[in-house]
Amino acid sequence: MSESFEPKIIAFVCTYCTYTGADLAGTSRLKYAPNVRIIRLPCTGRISPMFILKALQQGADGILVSGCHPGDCHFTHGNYHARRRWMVFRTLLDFTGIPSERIKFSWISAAEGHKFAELINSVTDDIRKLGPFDQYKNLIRETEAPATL
Amino acid sequence: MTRILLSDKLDNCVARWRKAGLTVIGPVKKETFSSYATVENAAEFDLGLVMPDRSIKGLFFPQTEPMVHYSIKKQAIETRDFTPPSEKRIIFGARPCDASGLAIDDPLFGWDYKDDFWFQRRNETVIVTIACTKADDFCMCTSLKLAPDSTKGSDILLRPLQNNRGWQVEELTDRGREAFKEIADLLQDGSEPAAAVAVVPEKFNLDACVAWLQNPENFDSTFWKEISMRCIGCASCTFLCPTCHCFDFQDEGDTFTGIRRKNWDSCSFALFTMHTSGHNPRATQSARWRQRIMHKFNYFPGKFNVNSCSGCGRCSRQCPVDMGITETLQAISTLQP
Amino acid sequence: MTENIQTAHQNIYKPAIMKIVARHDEAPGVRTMKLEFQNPAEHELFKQNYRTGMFGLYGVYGEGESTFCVASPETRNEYIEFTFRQSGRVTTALANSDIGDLVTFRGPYGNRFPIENFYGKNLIFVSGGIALPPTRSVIWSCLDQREKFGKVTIVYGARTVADLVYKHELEEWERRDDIDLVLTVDPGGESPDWKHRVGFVPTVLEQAAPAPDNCIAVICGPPIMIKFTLMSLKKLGFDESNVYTTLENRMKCGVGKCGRCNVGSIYVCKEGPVFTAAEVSKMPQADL
Amino acid sequence: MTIQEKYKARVKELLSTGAVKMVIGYKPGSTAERRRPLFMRSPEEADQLVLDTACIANLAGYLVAEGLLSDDKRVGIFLKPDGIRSINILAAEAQLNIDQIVVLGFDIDGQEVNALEGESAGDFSALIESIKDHAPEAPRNPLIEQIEQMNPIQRFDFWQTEFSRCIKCYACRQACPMCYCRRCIVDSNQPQWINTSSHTLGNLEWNIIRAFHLSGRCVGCGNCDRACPVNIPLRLINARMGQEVLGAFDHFAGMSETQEPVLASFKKDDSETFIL
Repeated sequence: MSESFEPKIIAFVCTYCTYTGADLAGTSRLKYAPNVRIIRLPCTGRISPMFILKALQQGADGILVSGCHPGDCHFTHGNYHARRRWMVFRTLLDFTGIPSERIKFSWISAAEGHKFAELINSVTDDIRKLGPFDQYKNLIRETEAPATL
Repeated sequence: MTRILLSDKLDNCVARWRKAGLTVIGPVKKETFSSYATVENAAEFDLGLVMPDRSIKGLFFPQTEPMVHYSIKKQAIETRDFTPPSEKRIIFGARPCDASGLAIDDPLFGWDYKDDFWFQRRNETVIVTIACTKADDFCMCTSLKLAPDSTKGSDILLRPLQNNRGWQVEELTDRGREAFKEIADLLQDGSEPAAAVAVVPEKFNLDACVAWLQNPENFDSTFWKEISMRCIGCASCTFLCPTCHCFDFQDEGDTFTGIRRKNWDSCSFALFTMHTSGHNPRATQSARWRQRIMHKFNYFPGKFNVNSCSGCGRCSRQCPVDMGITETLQAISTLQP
Repeated sequence: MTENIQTAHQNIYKPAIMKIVARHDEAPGVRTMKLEFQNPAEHELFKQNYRTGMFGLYGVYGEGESTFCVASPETRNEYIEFTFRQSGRVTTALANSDIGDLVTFRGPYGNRFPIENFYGKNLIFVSGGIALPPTRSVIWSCLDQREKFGKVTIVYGARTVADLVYKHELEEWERRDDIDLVLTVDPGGESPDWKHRVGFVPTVLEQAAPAPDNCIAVICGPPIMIKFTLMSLKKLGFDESNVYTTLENRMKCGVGKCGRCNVGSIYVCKEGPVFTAAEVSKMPQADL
Repeated sequence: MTIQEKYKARVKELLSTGAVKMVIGYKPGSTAERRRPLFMRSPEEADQLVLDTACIANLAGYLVAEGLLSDDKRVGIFLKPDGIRSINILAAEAQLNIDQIVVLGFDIDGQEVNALEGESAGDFSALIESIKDHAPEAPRNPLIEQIEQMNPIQRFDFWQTEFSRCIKCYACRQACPMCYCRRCIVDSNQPQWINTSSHTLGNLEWNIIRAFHLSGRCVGCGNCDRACPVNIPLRLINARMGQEVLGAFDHFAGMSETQEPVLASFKKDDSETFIL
């Protein structure tokens, strides 16, 4: 089972750095795992925790959030705000039992095509090792049954 | 001479019912919270509660329930019905107020269009009610012209024996008789007297309240604003109420596949009646509280000839700001009609 | 009052699937759609039950349902037409649906206009803005059997010329000589080539001064327009019991169970949406 | 003179001189241990006032009720230190004008009720400062420790059991002075971010989002916890998030009316050990 398991990973990335970095990885013909679906946003500051919950709700096994390095934000400080938010949200998820290993955060600049490809590979490997997020998927499955109690 | 069910036979009864394919449900307390829940043996029951925190309503009208599964194909929409699951159930140890709550809502779910989600469960569930021998400050069934031993909505009524060893069995419906045939040999004849039912003082004069509510002039009374000023607009009263039946439809899923669900909704939410245009017929919390009281004691009886309240008192017991039907009706009964 | 109607389904909340066969932009954000049943049995039920004035719940799976009147008359029950303004989640999804797409319909629900009681009488229709659709189904019900009625007057107004809906039908009615059509737009809403009146509906209605004797009025519009139109009609000598209107409230179930559409003790979905002005004036006004 | 009598006299004075248009306080409830919010608009109504150890509800939420402060008149309100922090946050988030609030401060210390010095929110800054200083060594809820000892699977199960009871009555939201949004995120449906249904998934999403929105804003008054009709220990999550922002950003909610909201500000050297 775990051999054949291919995780579904959603990546929320900022368009100025990480997305361009992904582009660079592509144009440099770098090979990386195909498990990641990338969703491009104007800035990491736009990445609401709601997105992460929605991805989990739709059955994601892992989530990657990535944007410009501190100081490089196209909007000067969107990523600083995002950093605080992630810090808090990560603790919250951890406290409610959603393993923080499934939610990864990174800084990738437009020049870091290699880092992007490596990161995608390592994140995919990590999540693959963790296996499918069964606990959450059971909750999704349960929504088909009327509430009991 | 009456038929008697002894407490020490209860576990056998549960086993017998389960063997006959019935799901056995009863009051269960887990840590700080009690509700009607499925049990495997009689030891799980907590029959000493005044009443479970949650009413019985959710067993017939769940807080959220899938109705239709849809999947949108290129030129067709495929749907799959969630017909109410067929499941024979017996609820042991229901409270008379909870059981009457179900009977109160029957005509509502049945008028003109029959809601099978409700009725299938109603038809397949046997309700064994135990008369109350204790009550708390919030119980008010007597004020609603019901009683701690009313039979409304029950299939079997059990009256606790004075010596606390068991219950007198009063069979009320065929459905009840059918379920008790399974355990006929576990019952015995006896003449032990039944314990006195709980004393629930009458808290307000219902007729006076109804007369006041029916007077159209009182609709615009300042009373409503005064009484509901501290209402915070949550739905704990309506959701715990055994008779509140308002609901909402919600579609959950993505563009191609998902489920249309029926969810509890509450008249105390501001968005409940809000039009898309922004106009809200019940724009203030006082209008919403008025709607709740009027609906229960004026509109509903006008349609179905029965008050939409069974006097369980959960609304007052659980209110975060200590409001509730009791306080409002007590205040109304002092007013001139 | 309809008693014990059971739809073809066991699940009374399961809608019929409809195909969009035509759509027409009426005004900015306002669109009319023409729907056809996909299941003949459901269509048969609709034909048996639908009477002018009833409403339905139109929806898109995945988004939800919304309540609108059926804008097509009972005399044309091969299809369903309805008109809506794009404003919320469901109407946006409806607006994004194209010809050939499948949507849902649940209904018809509610009561009807007692059109046979209007036979032999003069009729005046008053409506404003996007409230023409409910009136329009009555208008066509009557025009399709024109000989049974006396004089027919239609007073219709909108904020601006662009906001008038059913423009092609307005032209058709204008050409007919058996209808008096009075069109108006609010002051400031007229275009340079506007040939009709300028002024608010109640004022224009008073100027048109229909005779109250042997006359039935059907009015529909935003609450403020209804209020002033009723005052004008009273001034003109109309009896409240000869004035009909349809109420719209937020609804979810349409069948008297979900508990949100009531005005006082009146469930709009079951006892309405068609009421006489006399009935409306007995309702608690604060709840409207 | 007991504190209750002292404050009753003060309320009467405030109302009879017209210094305030209303005072929000407590009156007896339906049982001996319950207290109800009381809205006093005339000196006579102040006769019902009670102030004792059962007055634990945070009344600050009533201040942002629609229209109450829109006429620029002043309103008096009985607040414990957590309530004072609440109005500081409300002011910092531009929900009310703090000059319109007359604070009748009190604190409950075991079986005793003590009056707090001062009547405007700013008078209590030293007090709040000292509460902040003592926050790190304040006893933590043992259940928080217990939850943190669990592995993620156990933690997930723990919260699922709790959240499965949720019926989405939104009593937590309505009772919370910080939940003043006219349209809550769960009521926004274009798009519908989180499920509105109260299946366990929807309940989990709702409780996570609410806890996130309260991170760095919750003052731990316990209104949500007490309001919950199904006894979900909401206080635990909020307290944990409070510890987090205090530890990570040295942020203690409700210090003053000018305090920057923690998630709307940043420092360039904020910790980022978790970022790859």
